[in-house]
Amino acid sequence: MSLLQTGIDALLALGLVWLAWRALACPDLFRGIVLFIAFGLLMALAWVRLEAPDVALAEAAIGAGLTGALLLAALARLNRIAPAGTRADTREAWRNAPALLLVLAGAGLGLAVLSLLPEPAGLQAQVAAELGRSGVSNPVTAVLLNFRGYDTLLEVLVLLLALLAAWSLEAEPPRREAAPGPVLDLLLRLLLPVLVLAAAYLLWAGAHAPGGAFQAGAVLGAAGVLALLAGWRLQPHLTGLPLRLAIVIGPGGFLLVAWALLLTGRPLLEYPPALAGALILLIETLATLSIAATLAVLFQGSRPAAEPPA
Amino acid sequence: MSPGSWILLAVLASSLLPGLVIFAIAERRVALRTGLNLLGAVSKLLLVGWMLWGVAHGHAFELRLALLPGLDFVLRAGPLALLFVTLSSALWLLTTLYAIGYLEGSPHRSRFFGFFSLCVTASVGVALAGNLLTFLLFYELLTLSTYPLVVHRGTEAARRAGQSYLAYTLTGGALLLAGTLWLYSLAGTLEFTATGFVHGLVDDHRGALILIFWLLIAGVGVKAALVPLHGWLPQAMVAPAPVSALLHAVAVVKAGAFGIVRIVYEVYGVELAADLGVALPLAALAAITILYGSLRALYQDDLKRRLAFSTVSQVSYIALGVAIAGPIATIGGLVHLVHQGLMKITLFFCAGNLAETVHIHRISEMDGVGRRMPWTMGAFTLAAFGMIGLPPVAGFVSKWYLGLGAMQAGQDWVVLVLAGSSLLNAAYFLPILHRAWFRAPAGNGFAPAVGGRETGWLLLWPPVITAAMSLGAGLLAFIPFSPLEWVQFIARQEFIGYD
Amino acid sequence: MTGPDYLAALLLLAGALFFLAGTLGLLRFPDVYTRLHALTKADNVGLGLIVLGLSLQSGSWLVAGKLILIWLLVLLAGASVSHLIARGARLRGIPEWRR
Amino acid sequence: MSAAGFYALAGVALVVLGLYGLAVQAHLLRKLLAVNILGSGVFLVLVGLGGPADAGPDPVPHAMVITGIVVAVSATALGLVLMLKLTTTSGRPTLEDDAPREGPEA
Amino acid sequence: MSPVLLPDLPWEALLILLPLTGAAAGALWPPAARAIGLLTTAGGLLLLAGLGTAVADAQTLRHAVGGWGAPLGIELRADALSLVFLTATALVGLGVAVYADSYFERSQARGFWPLWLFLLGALNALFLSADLFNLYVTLELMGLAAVALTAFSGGRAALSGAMRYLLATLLGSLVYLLGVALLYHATGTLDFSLLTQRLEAGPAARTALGLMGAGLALKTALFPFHFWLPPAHSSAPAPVSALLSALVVKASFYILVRLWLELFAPLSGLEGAGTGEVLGWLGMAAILWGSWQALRQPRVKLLVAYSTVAQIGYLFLAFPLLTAAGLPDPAAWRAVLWLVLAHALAKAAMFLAAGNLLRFGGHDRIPDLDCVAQRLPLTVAAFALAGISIAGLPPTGGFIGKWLLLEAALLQGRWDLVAVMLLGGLLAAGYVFKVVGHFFTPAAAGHAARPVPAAMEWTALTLAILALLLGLAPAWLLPWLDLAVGPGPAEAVP
Repeated sequence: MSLLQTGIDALLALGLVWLAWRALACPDLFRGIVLFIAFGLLMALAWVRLEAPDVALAEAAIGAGLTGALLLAALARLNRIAPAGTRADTREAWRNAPALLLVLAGAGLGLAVLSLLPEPAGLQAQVAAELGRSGVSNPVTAVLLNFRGYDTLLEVLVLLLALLAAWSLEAEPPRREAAPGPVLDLLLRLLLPVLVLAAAYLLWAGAHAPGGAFQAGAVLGAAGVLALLAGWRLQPHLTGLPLRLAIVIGPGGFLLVAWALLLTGRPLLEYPPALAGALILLIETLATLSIAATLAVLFQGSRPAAEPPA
Repeated sequence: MSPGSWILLAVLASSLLPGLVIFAIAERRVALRTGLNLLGAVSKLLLVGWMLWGVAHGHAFELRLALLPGLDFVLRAGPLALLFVTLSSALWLLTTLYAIGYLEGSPHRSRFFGFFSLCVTASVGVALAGNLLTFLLFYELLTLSTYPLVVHRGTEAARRAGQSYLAYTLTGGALLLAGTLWLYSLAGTLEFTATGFVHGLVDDHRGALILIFWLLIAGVGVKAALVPLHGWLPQAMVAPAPVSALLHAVAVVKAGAFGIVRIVYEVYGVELAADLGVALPLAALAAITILYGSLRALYQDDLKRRLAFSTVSQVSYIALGVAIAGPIATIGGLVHLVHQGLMKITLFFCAGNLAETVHIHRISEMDGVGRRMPWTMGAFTLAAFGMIGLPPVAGFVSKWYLGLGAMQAGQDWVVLVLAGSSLLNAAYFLPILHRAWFRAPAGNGFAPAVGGRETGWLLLWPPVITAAMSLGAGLLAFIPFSPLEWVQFIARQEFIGYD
Repeated sequence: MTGPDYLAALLLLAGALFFLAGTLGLLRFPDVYTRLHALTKADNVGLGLIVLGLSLQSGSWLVAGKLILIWLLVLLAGASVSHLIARGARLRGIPEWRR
Repeated sequence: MSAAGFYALAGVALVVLGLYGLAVQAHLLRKLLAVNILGSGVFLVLVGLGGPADAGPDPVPHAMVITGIVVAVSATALGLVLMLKLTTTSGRPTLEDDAPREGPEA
Repeated sequence: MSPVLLPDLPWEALLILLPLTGAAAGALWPPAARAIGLLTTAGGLLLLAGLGTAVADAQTLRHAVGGWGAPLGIELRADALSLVFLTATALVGLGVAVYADSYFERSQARGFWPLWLFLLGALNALFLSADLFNLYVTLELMGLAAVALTAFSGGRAALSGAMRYLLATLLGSLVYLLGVALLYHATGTLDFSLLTQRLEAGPAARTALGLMGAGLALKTALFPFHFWLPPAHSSAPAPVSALLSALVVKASFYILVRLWLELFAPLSGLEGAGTGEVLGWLGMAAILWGSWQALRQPRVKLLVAYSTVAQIGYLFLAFPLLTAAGLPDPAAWRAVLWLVLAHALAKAAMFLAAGNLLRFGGHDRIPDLDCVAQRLPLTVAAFALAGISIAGLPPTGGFIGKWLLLEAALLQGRWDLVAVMLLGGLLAAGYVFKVVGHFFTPAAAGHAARPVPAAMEWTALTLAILALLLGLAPAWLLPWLDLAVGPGPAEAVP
């Protein structure tokens, strides 16, 4: 490793810590969020440097992009609800007490980390050995959708759960914002096909290259967010069952696959080797749809209007 | 499980099941509730009679169910257990009759009678318990099932009395639990045996055994109202009269006293208790309680409070007899378990009648009440004579044996305590009798009798019967199955060689 | 290094220079409108030069095409976003800077 | 020290920062930011510790981090909704002190 | 067990899939949510029976998800220990589900059922997982579902409690995950059994133990990490409070027990005893502090919530108890599992009863409980019975658990633990009867009483009676617990 690369890594690592510190400490909340988004993008770079391009994509799209959008949207709503509440100078009473303790704990943690660095153990060999039977050639996708597909099943359920939880709270009645003008609309019309194409590409590429359902879903979700920003809304007849179907179909489809495999007498989520690739693609496609729909609806912050009357 | 052991469950069930059913009965279905109550009480008495007969003829009834590894749930009907069981069952029947009359038309009777039955179940369980764990189970159950009766009236005073009752008894229960567990961790068994089961430990764990003894005694001493653990008893007087009767004569206080008997005789054994040097302090504590209770009773104007302090004093006769650790004193103590029960329940029934019929709660209001309620006050007088220890009422028999036993054991000071206590008893009972019989009623007199009777049949008969029983127990002390005879039967088993 | 390599290096350096200038402008210019002005220079020209340099280095028409596509997308997005920011600033009544 | 080591240690620093922010900041949005930074730190440790081994990067932590990122965004979304609703009812985007809750419910 | 009666099904997988599928279906088609919710909850009990018979046969069932097996894949594991927790979940879950069916209004109920099924599925998945990272995902699924349910009623206190809870639970999970990261890189596996073989004492193992222990203790609300519990548990809707107190805090405790019994305590050279001692002290502090606070509370639900803080303390008293060989004392752990079951049933009953009181009188201020003894006799009975079990008085499950734990502590001469347990029992009796006493007294002002559906009273009472019956059946149930904590894992290490 060259000195230059070491320098970049060190700078990046320091930059991450500095940005995080600024994001937490700067007095203006809006600036804090923007810094946090920048932090997320830097994280994505760090993932690239750590040879984790899949994570980098996910971080950029979800960690920085959508989380940032969610935070900004929330801040905007907060401004409406409690204009005075966006001041960030409020602090807990015991502001300085834990600092020393935390630094000590951090030092201990650092030492433990250093003790592991020389010879960390991992599962590279096992993944490589079984990759051929997994149905995909991107090892991360193989782990996510096959070797540890059960985690992923629970994870898409977590996303669904978050949405249901948000819906059960009904934070505020939806309100129509001023249309942001024709430029955004035009941009959206130009960009939407590109985004859909990009999502489809990420989804497809996930089998053999960096990408996959989460990244694709996030990109598609971002398209939804843009559309919402441009003032587009779902047709009322689509906000009921069709929307719920779009949201549930990812986890639901995954669950159905699990049931079907269980009914054929296999263990939970054991794909027949011949079908593994196809099943993974099916699950990922459905998951992409649901992830996108869920993220976009979460961004909107409230249940789309025209629920079927109770 | 031997076939005869089912009877033990049946004895428990005869009050438990009616109790549970009564909870579910609508308030207005008086006949059904009364029927169930009486059916349970009578069948319990019959079952107990059967067991008495069997035990007298050398049968042993035992029931053993696995509860914890190495520890069983054990019910065993020996002579000692049956002494208490018989007392409880007989007095339960009478108290039930009395309560039916006393609470006529008052609210929440289903709740009351349900807990009443549970309470008796628990005290019968306390009596029949074959090991310390089973004893502990029923002992705590007794606490819990009595609580709703103490707070039954639902007034703020009742609530406070209930809190105080629980604070005392549950703390006692915790101490009992600690002692029991400690003993179990040392001995590996908790089975009651005629001469105690801890002999083997005395060499290695002498200090621990002494500590455990006091833990256990403190645990049961709370219910037995040993000074200074007696504070709850006078407060609990806010409860209705049948509950007081239950607390003082049928169940709670008796369970505590009975616990002392069990611990001294069947956990430690009298010899070991004397050897450990714990018997004498216990006797002294009992003596102090006797005198203290009597002294406090002197200064109470509230009739029920005076009776309550009298109980504090009288129950310690049992502990005293047990702690003196001689066979004759034991007879005196044990027989007082029955005699005190009969006499004290009479007194409480009478106090209840006064309160219920002519609304008298204070001794200073009792002037001339003997003329208005001759039968009630007659019963009261008889029981009070018994308490003082005048022959031929039952109390005399107890005191006689206690004094005799103390002298036999070389503890002459006890006689002084007995004499002093009797004087004090006289000092707080005779003025009541004087007021009732020899003073003229104040003011407008009492509420007139209805229908020519001084009060309802159900209120009148129970005290009269128990008064008659107190007299009978004294007069006929030497016929078979009299309390004294039965206690001597017990003593023959506890003290090898006594006859 | 061959001729195209030198050219690519030159283009990349020039691009970096634009980025540097744009960043300086972002930090030093007095108001939102002028800052936007500086930023778009960096985004559009700077990125264009870098994309050109990289395309020369890529040695494949496909990759070069992808790179140029990225540039076009950034142009589109950058222009729209700059417009939106400026519009938002106007709607909020933020005044232009005057000396 | 390898490059991965930098990131692992940076991860530790982020964890400490996140904890500090969570403890010290009262504004709920800040607390959520702190949780996210804490999470990023944990993820960095998770991958950074693996380091660039000879056998290539270990994909299992990568998959775990992707899962973690999705969980984090879900939790953040829920947290934001909760914060907004809480602010609507109480008027302040902070948690109240414990003191008023001890008294009887108003 | 006879294969004729029960076919050899993948019970573990079904126990997880059924509620989660129900949740998704309920979200898709809200009008059917109620039926789906009740049916799947009840179905869980049947599946559990199947799993129970299978575990009785094989002791430990392993299910390699995806067919890969550890270390590459995730494994599910069902043994007696998981069965204890699953049983508590199924019983309490069913009771609460029936209760909730009457508790929530129709429009609300549609939102409730999917969230509840998520929680149920997450709990089942958690108790069956043998993979450290998978446990993290289940923890998050459970935590978010629990937070959502806490905030469900939408009141100010509930929202504030839920927010605090969310932050605490996220922090706990992330700290736990950090420990997982260390363990993974120290051993190259996430599977419990493989970790048992591979983990060696060292700074990484020690730090991981500290991190995971701290994270899970936070989620379990062990003193002094309990700050989030009373506001959340007291402000949530009654059925949710019951779930949170009875089950959710037990889930993180379950992971802690697994880690302790199988990974860390047997690891020689880790000074496991020191950690155990610390946890024991915190447990004692929790008992005293929680009970004392409960005694001071003016409202029933707050009181019951603080009681949970105290009762959690009991569960930690087994950590310092070690055998002569320095291994965890099976007798103590058996007692703790017993307490877990007893507390789950009793605490659920208490919260449900408190919910009835709240609905009946419109408030739950203790001094103003207006003569409820005669108006809500079943609720009062449920509260009292459950309270007796919580206070560890006979003849209840709580008593047996306390007896077993006291016995274990006494045999090791731990008088400090004994004293705290006895004192805690008295304080518990104090706060229980503080409430019960007011059931009998009339309040100063009359209240407009609102009827309480019979199902709500009966479910509370049924759970309380189950807690009581637990006290009568120890001989029957103890062998199961012995299987769960017995010599097994600790001595399996060479």
